[in-house]
Amino acid sequence: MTVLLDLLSWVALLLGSFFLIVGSVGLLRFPDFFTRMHAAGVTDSLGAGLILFGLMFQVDGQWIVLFKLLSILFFIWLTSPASSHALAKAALHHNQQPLLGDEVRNRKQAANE
Amino acid sequence: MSYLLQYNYWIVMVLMMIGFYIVISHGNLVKKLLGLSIFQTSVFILYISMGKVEGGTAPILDEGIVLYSNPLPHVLILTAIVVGIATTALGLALVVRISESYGSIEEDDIQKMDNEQC
Amino acid sequence: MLSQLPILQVILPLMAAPLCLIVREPRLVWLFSLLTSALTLGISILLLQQVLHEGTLSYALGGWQPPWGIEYRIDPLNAFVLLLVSLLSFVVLLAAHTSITREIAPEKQTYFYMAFLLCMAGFLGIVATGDAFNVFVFLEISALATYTLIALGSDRRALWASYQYLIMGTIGATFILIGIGLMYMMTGTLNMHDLAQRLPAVAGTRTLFTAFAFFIVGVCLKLALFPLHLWLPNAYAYAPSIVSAFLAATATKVAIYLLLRFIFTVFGVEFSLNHLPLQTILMALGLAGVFMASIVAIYQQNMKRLFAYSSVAQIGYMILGFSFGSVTGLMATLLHLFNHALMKGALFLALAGIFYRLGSVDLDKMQGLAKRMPYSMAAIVIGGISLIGVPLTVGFVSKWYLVLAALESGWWPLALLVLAGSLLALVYVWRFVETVYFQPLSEANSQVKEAPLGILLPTWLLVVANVYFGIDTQLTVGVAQIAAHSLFGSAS
Amino acid sequence: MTIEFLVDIVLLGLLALTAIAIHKTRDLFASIMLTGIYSLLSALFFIVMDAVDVAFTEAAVGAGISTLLMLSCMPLVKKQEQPSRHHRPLGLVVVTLTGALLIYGTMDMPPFGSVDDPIQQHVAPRYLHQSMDEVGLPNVVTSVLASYRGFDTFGETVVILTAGIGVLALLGFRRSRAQEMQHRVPAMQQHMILRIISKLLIPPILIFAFYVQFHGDFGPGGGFQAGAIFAAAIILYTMLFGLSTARQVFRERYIHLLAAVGVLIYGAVGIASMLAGKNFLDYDALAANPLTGQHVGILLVELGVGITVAAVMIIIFYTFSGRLDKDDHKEPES
Repeated sequence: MTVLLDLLSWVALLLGSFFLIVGSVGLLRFPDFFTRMHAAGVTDSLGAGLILFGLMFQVDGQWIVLFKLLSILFFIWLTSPASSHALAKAALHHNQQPLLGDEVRNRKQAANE
Repeated sequence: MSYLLQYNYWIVMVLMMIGFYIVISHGNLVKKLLGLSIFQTSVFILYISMGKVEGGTAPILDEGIVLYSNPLPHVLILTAIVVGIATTALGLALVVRISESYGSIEEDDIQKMDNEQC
Repeated sequence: MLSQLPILQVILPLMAAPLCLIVREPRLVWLFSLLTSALTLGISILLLQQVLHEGTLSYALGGWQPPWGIEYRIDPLNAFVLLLVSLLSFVVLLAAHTSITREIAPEKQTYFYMAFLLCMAGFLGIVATGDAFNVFVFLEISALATYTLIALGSDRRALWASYQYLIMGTIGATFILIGIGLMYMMTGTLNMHDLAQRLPAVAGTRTLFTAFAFFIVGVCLKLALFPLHLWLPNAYAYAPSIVSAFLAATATKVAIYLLLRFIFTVFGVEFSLNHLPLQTILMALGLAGVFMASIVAIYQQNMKRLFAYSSVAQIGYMILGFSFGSVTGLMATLLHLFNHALMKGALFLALAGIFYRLGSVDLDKMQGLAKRMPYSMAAIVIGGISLIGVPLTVGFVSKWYLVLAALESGWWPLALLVLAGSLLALVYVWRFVETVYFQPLSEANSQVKEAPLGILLPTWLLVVANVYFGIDTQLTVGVAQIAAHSLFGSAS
Repeated sequence: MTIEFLVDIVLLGLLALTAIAIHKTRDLFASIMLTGIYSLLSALFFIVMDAVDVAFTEAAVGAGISTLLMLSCMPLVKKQEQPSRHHRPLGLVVVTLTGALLIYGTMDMPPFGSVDDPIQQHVAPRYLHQSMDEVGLPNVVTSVLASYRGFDTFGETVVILTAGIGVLALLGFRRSRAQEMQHRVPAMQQHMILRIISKLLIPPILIFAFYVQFHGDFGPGGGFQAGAIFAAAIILYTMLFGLSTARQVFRERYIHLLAAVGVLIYGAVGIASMLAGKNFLDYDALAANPLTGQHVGILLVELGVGITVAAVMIIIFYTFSGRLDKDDHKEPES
């Protein structure tokens, strides 16, 4: 039983870390503001979420710790989408338009040349 | 060779000096305050590093723990953090007033305006 | 009750400040602050007596014995400086109401008095405490209050001066924090007395040298020792007049005290002055300060600025005094500490009176003003004479001991330089006398009245003190001697 | 080579990178955010160094409130930093000299993390070994903060009050009645999602503030952190519903009074112990049993700290955003 829990915990932790790294790479590599925001969102909700989830298997009977982890998860899932939302609104407000289809390619070419 | 073990302190010194350099080299008043806050935070790191005991835990007494880190630097730095934010707040208030009455927050501009006034 | 005096001295103004926020009405707040500072003055007189009779007092805050708790440790030196600070604060506050109604908007006056009380409490706290970190905390209380006080000046340059002081002051405080941290690291204690006993064991280490250097540089920034004085002239020139008087009379004195306390008591004369080249450095900087600042002062138009530069020069004398490393030299420093506070207090208060009537303290607006404001002008002249160091004024007493100390140590060229410095003071005072007494009264000033009594009386109180302590030197010299001996005593 | 060592190096490296980035960026907004990140990173470092209380404070005060204050004054100044017109070689010289002195100073420092260091041998052991009998709290940091060195903390509370007074004296102004009555529609009114989320968050934040306030004796926490968190909730409310609404709910006059009351509570505890014949802030005098006295004393002074910190933070935020709201406050400059 403990082995299974440990295994699950590790899988979740590793997956979470993977998403954190993917999110950070995306934040650096994506072409425009909105796609970057999408990448940043992944780190918060999936990355941090999975890591917290993984940690929950390690509580080992200390229910207060589980409660704390759950509340952290709850607050992250509440605040992180809200802040993404606020960011997107602010960007739109300042006339940031998403890059679409050809524009991305054009910009890449321009950058390469 | 034992000097190498002080790596922790060395990096802290470098951090302090970066903060200090920001304060004296930048002309922007807000940036100077940011530099001050970096400088002070780095000094906090120095203090806290001092209190660390290898293998110790946080100084909250509990059964079965024998080694604790030194609580005194922690207390001092708690105090100092609050001093830091108090200074920052007052500094910002000054910057806002300066910006209103000089129309600039650049040291060079303000110095020039003052020289003209004299 | 008597045993509680050391702490009452500090917490009285500290607790009075938040109470002001509840009182609110500026006039009442003024009376309340005045009462507080009068009580503080009374306590400091009692404390001095107590110390002179019974020797060093130690007060354990929270009932925790030092070095585990914070200790207030009052010896003759503290008691002397405490008296100085509370006396000058009281006199300056006497004049505050009249001057402030003219210079600060009514809704800000309450804040002014609060900041004033906090600043005073900060100074008293720095002087009274026997704990190195507690010094830092009270240093910050006084510093934040000082920035506020300076920024209340009516000119926009006051804001800029205050900001510059904030940056310099915070750098200084952070240096002090680094110094204290390193000292703590080497000894494990923060109590000054305990530090003094434990430092000799690590005296040769490079870390302690660094700690010493940071602490001294930090204090010198606060002290405005030449060449770290750049923040001071603007701060004094554009602050409200009453604040200039208060700061000129107390702020730098407290910083000098701190320097003395750490050099003599904590690090010890042996370490500070004999092992390190500090003596030579301080002597050189002190002298450079005297001459450079005096020369710059001669060219100033704004009288507050002029006397601010003169303050930098006088700080030079104080530094010079104790850098001889002898009891006489230290006495000269302590005497000058007190005497300079009296002089600068009188001068800046007189200027506050002039500002009240003219709305400016520019020299070229004061032509022939002696005919209209004879008492204010006479006050400045006597203060100036004292600054030069003419016999029968306090200035003479401190210069006398300074020259004596120089001769005693065999540095007779220095004695001549001190006299030459006085000549420079003569030049800038003469410029003022010439403008005010020997030039015809200008049109614009023909209707000016004498400064209001509310300012004139405190001014003359200090002027009389200037002459009185110049003639009857028993009290000041006596206490300074005891304090100097106690510093050397604690070192050996 | 422990794992701690690795975490140490990575954190310190990140701190250095952040500091350099702050130096390089010309955009003030970005610099402020980077400073917030710097604070947060140092909070992490403090946790590695076992300083949980400090980490908590740094995160709440340094990274939270301080960044917030800087951002709230951003609209009042220019956002872009001008490139400096002349280099300052003198600055570089000064910094190099200072840095060299510091590095020189590390040569004789006691080894990092060793139990034999002077600071682990003198003074501190008493706190660790006897505070349980003398003060009776598990959290040694709280014992030292509020009891052994309680006077420092009193000074600290006064520093905060001083800053509040300073900001008020510089930026405070009297508002006319008409403005008070006029109900403005705050900008946030349009943001439905933000409003709902924040409404959900404010009550837990307040409860958490109280938890931190009263649990400080047993775990990390205490007056400073609780005050900052409490203020954060009120500030969030202010941002949502606009300054004028917030001012009607939490009247400025009362908040000013609270700032004073906090300091007065702290001082009154000290004076009470003086009246009972002991020294200032000697909590033993507050009850028949010294330990009970210590408990009561610490509870009260932490409360005082919390009240003052929260009140001053709110005052400062009100004052900054009050500047932002209206244009008719220009000071007469001569």
